[in-house]
Amino acid sequence: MNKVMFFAHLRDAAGIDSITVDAAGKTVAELKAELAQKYDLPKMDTVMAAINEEFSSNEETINEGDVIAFIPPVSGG
Amino acid sequence: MNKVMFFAHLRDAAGIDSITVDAAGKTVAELKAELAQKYDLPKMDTVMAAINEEFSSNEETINEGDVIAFIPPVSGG
Amino acid sequence: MAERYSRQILFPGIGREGQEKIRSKHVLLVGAGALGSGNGEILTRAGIGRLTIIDRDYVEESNLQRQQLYTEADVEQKLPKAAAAEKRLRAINSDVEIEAIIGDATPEVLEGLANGIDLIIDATDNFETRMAINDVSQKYRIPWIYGACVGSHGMSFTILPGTTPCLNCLLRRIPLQGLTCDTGGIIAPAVQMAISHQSAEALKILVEDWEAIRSTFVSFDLWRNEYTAMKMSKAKFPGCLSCGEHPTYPYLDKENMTKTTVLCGRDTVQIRPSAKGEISLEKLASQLGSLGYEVKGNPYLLSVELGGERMVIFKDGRALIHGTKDLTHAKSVYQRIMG
Amino acid sequence: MAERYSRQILFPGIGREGQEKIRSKHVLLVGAGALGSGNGEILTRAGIGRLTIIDRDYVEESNLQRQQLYTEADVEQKLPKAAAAEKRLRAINSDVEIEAIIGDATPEVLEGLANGIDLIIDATDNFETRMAINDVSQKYRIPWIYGACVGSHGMSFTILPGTTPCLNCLLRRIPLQGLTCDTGGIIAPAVQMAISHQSAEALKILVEDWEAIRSTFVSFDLWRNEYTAMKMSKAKFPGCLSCGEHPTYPYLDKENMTKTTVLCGRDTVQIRPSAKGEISLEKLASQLGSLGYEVKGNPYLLSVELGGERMVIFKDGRALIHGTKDLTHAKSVYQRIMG
Repeated sequence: MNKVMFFAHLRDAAGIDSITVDAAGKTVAELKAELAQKYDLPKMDTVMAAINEEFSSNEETINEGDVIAFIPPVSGG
Repeated sequence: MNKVMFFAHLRDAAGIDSITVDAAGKTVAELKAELAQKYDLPKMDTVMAAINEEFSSNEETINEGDVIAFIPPVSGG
Repeated sequence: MAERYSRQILFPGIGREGQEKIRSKHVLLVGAGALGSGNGEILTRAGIGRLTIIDRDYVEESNLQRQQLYTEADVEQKLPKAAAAEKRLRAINSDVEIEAIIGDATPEVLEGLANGIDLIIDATDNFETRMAINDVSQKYRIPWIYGACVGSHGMSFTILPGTTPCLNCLLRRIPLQGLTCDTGGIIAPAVQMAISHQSAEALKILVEDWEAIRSTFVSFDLWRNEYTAMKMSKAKFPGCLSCGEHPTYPYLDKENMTKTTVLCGRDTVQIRPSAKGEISLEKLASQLGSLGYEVKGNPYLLSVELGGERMVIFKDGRALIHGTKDLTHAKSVYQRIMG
Repeated sequence: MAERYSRQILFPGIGREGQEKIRSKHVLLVGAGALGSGNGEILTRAGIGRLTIIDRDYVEESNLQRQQLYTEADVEQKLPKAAAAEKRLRAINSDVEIEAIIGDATPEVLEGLANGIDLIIDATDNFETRMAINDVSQKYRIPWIYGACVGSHGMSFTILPGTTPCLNCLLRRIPLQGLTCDTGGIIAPAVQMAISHQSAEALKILVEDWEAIRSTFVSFDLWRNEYTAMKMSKAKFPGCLSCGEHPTYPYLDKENMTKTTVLCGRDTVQIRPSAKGEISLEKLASQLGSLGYEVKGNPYLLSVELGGERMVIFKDGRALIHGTKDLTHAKSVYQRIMG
């Protein structure tokens, strides 16, 4: 299983801090698409993903036990 | 064995970020006294100690494998 | 000079040599809002040689809650931020050469300013300008420091051309919508936390302490008591059009910029964003509505009252700003809502 | 008011109700140096109802590098910091009731100010005053927020009487020597980072969002890219004389305070610190020497030239400040070096 953490306004949108899913074998992009639909999240294509605190591209494949964090880029300044 | 980390000016005084020692069974106060002498550190009696990221008093006993951090209180403002 | 900077010369990371380096450097600060105020003030107090500040906006009442260079008098006089910033920074340190530019930081303007710049600090409120900064940084080999904040949340990342990944490696395109201070709100401590990270990195770059540069992407939330440092060793994208082997610097290209046009005789400006995609009008309506904006709409468009102006926005991100003929102002209004 | 604070009302942690709470609160800010400037400015911009500031010092040239309320004009006029701070804060927000007290924050003065205070923010430069704040906090049930910084390093901890451990639980005594900005140097980003944490906690306390309060002790180093949050669940000391079952509030007792006496006809003030113990004169001499101070000494005492004054310090921490008859100034000079 995999722990998935949401940051910033993604957390408000999902209504939850973190979830546990079985994402082993999926790519980051696939997991994004799945979660976007399930939680009705705003477009996730420019949301940054970290696997085990390491930045990972959309093409990266998730392994069993990996912890995934989704960090939406922030625009305010 | 135990990893001991120094913070702020203690690190400058010790000349090193962290060391490995065998501190199991010793109290925080005993470890402080030992290190103060070995590294010629300034008075350590008001230096705060954390064992595994948890604040610990001088009387606390260190276990095998514990990670100890010494954080000197800072006065500037 | 020794007395004025004595406390930072005492800090071993700077020292007397570092102070002289700071004195010899020229920083370009893009934006004079919340992040621009704080970064500009720290560099001015630190004794930077020369500081160029560019900003397109005027000081407004709602800025005072977090933009530290401005006072009530600046709001009353409706001073441009760049001019008000210059005035305050001169009172703080008359030794610093400050150049204030009132205008839009377009790619063309940024390229024109690049010569002799040692560091660019990002203090803008939109990703289009950040992507242009990113391309200027790569093309002219100038380090830059990304910073942003919204709510109690913020982030920072230091980009060194030839060494670190760049913003285009991370995002690969301009986000169509990013949360802004006008849509997510903002508290001043989050602003200061982003500034702390940006200005610490700035000092490291100015004194050329390359080993001390932070290699991680920092993200924090002060209300939720979170702080994460994301490792970036796998983030560099070899095919990146900004920093890869065959760069084209796409965000310096006019095709990839937001287009603004005055619609004659209608006191209206049309905005056509560079980012392609579809906006969820329903989500935007409920978000803006819950923020207290007056919103009307149908399946094809939304109409939002924004104080002085009315914005009509379409599904593809195109918008009409009614009530102004000022292209720069209209773009500013648009980007404050859309990011 | 709605427009001015609109961006922070938009933030869900504050909202309209939170804004009204902020407006109804009274904060005591102890110190108007680096941390005092930044915390005072954030609270003033945020629309606090009433702010009382106490500080004993004058604005000096070496303050300008990091103390954001002050300008070159304040240095020229040698304004007391409390007065200069009041002037700037009024220009920032004329709706805030600001009370500036020029003087030493002794336990007696602090107790006299406690009535009606909702929160105390620590912006002092010494542990004697912090321990007095800590006892006032416990005796009068007022939350306070510890903050401190030196070099690129800093820390913060929020103390809620009846809930969290207190500073006396953590230190059990006043440190005889703590690193200060005058001995370790300081960079402005570290100041701002400490302020970010203190002011975020301040807003949480003012809007009474007790669940959001940080329970950890934060410590960071911006040059070394470190950030640690120490858990405090085992830190409360049942026998603590400040917050334990039988409190005596030892740091409100005259016996535990630094004693200052003018030595008649000698233009000299004697300082007798409350902290007991022995100083390593050798270490202090080499530290002050490496900082560029002119130091002479023998096994019994050190003599240090400090610009206007000369300080002679003995092994037990007692000192003579030659060149002044001003008790408050002499204590300030002493604590800036000794912490």
